[in-house]
Amino acid sequence: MKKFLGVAIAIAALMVLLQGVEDLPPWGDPNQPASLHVSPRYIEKSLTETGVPNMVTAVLADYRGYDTLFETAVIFTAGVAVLMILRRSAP
Amino acid sequence: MIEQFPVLIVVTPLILSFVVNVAGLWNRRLCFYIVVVALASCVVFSLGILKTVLAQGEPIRYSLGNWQPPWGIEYVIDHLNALILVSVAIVALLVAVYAKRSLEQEIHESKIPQFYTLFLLQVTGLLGITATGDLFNLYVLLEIASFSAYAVIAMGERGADFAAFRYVLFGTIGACAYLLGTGYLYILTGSLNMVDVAHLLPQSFYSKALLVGLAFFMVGVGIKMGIFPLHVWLPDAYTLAPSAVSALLAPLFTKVGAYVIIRIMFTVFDPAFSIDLYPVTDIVGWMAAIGILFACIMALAQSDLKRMLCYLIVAEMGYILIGLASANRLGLTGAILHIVNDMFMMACLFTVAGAIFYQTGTRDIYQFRYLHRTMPITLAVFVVGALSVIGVPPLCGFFSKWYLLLGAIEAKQWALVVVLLISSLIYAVLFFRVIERAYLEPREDHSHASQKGHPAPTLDKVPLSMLAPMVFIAAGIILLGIFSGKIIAHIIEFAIPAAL
Amino acid sequence: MIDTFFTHYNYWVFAVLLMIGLYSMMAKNNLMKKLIGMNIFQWAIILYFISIGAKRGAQIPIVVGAHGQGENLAIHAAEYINPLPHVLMLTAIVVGVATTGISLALLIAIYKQYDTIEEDKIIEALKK
Amino acid sequence: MIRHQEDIIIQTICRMLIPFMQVYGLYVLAHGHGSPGGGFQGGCIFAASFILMPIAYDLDKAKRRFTERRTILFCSLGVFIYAGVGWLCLLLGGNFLDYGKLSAILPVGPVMARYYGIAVIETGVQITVMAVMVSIFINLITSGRHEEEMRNTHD
Repeated sequence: MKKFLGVAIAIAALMVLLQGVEDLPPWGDPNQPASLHVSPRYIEKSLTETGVPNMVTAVLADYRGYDTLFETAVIFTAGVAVLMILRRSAP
Repeated sequence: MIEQFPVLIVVTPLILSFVVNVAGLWNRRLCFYIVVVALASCVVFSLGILKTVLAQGEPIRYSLGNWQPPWGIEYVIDHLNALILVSVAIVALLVAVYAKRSLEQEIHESKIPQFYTLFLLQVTGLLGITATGDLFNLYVLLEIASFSAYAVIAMGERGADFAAFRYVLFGTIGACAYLLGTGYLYILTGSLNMVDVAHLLPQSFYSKALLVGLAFFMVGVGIKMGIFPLHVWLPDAYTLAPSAVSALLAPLFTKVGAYVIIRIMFTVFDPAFSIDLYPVTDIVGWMAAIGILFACIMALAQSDLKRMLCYLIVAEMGYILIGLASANRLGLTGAILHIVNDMFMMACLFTVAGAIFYQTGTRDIYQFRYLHRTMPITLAVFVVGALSVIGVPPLCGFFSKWYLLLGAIEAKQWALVVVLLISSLIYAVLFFRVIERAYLEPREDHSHASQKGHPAPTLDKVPLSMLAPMVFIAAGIILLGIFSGKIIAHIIEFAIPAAL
Repeated sequence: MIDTFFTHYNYWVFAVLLMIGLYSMMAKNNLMKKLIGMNIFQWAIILYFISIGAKRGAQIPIVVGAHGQGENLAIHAAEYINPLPHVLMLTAIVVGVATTGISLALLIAIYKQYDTIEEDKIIEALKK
Repeated sequence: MIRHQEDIIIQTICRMLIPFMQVYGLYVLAHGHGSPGGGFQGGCIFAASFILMPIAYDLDKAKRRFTERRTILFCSLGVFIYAGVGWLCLLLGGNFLDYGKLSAILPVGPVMARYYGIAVIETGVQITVMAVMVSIFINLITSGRHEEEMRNTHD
């Protein structure tokens, strides 16, 4: 029963997902909106604006550095959480 | 300095959470005071933000790292954010003060520093979700809030770790669905900034992919906030959690989720898309109606006070959705007012449930006899909260329900009107069941009263550090009720999108 | 739907993976298998994002031989793939790792308490 | 769970490997600016070197180098460096995390200040990732009872 329900929900969700596929740009299309709106500035300017040749690092740590701060905080949260869940005796 | 408040309100609890973690190595008692300092400064910052927004009349925009908005991350704080920031900060501060004594009873002493670390991270996450104007940043903050919730819920009584594991599974589906929605918006517009996306989105209004994206957003946030068919994790997790945790999570997390839904439906997606183009609001309305009735009936079946309140949360989320579903100014006013009111009402009820558990060790409604003798003030607070949730006029719950009702009537959605009225009736039954047990003594007991030695009337036995926050929350409920006209006229009026 | 398969197959792969994950989270009885399903679910989304970043005929987003200088280097956006999805997914991977860590810890706590990680047996034990 | 076992081959190889892994971790961190790498990747490699120690030797030996106190301290320290740089930018009059403002205290221009700002925060990320990974690993393999575990190995 549980298995049947699982298959049914999964297939229904798959159908919903595939409905939207046609409207998405083809794979590797250089002219998709995702590659035209924000990212050109990252590619063209990051070297002159931050001096970092690796654009991923430049975007990660500078343009979107605030995300990375919280990402590190997520790691920190996970560490504290595991400590809290598993430790029984006093540290 | 005041122009830095939008970031300080999020970063101060974050930085102090690291300090708490380290300070706990040397002195555990210090942790509590650091937490109070952090949250008190959050309250100050949030009031400053609200004042600036009110004075300036338009959103504060703060670009982090000084990068211009579509490229960098931006905080956008308008009237809606500012209102929610203030209420989150105030409730978090009061709950933190309340938590001290209740934690000493429920959590092993050695874990208290870690608990406070996670507490601050939780508040960081919630405040950040509210302040941010970037879709992906919201995801990261949502995960911080969720992770700390998983860990602190697992600290509860027997079965809490299993409930927390189920919450992890559901929460991950929710966060991933949200991320997928973000991905769909990104692939269609190429931007992650909410304002920018809203600007670019009308080009692709007729694409099916956008609809799929909206569906994922709704499912994702719906799981996190516990909307009816997706609420299955909620009652277990919040019931079994330590009472300080449920007093923090139950009022805040779900309401912040409701805020996110409002943001997505009316800021990111144009109201034209959510209302006219597709029947999004109709679907939401039906979900809300079924959810409220279901949750009310489930709540009636519970004898555990906290579990009953957990089902009430599901019903309250339904109320907020009713406001969205009626999709007019009145309904949305009601929804936003209800988010704020509900934070205080739920904080009130859950703190009382925790205090009763602290004092008597039970949450069973049938064992609440004589409670008015040992904890009269606690019960008075409970009555204020209960009457407000039912919707008795001078208290805040009445006003938001009133607006929701007016909105539903204006939208001519009679089913929602009926549901609103019926559920208020069920609420009355629910709470009078509890109040009756706590206040009225069984008649036959009167003769044996002195022999049985049942407790003589005293001033409240609950410690002052728990009592004071509860009284403040109750006062907040009354004040919100008295000043609701002003809040609507000065803040909420401007928080509603102009297109409605 | 089928005619776009060959240009859009990355979305198909991601959708199928996503549903495999969702199915095992819903239907499996063993909590560890649910956890694996959860991981598949997360990685499917990461795959989706990474596939957004791809550009035909472009190279990885690192300017070679320009360490610390190169203001006079002409860089065209079409020559490099989109770095933003990679950045987002670096964050999402870290979040995924953290989720896995927390859920493994919970799983160990559950196992210590009930001596099993079969869902039905745990629910049975909780009812007692 | 991890029993003390003498295996000369594994121990010798690990003893030779660990320093190289740590140097490699630092290399990945330092070259994050010009090649694939950065704080997370470097931190994970660094953590792997510490995780190798309880696998090859025993937990006791690893714990002596990485006590719980130290782990908690390092966890907080890494994120604190990151957030502290953000604060420093605030104090220097910029927005939060506006590394360009660091040029006031660094002997370089705003662009290169961003370059060095990124290097500093990546170091912070590396410290946190390393400490958390080691801490999660140790807690998971012992189900959070490392004191008892260590006592057993002493017996």
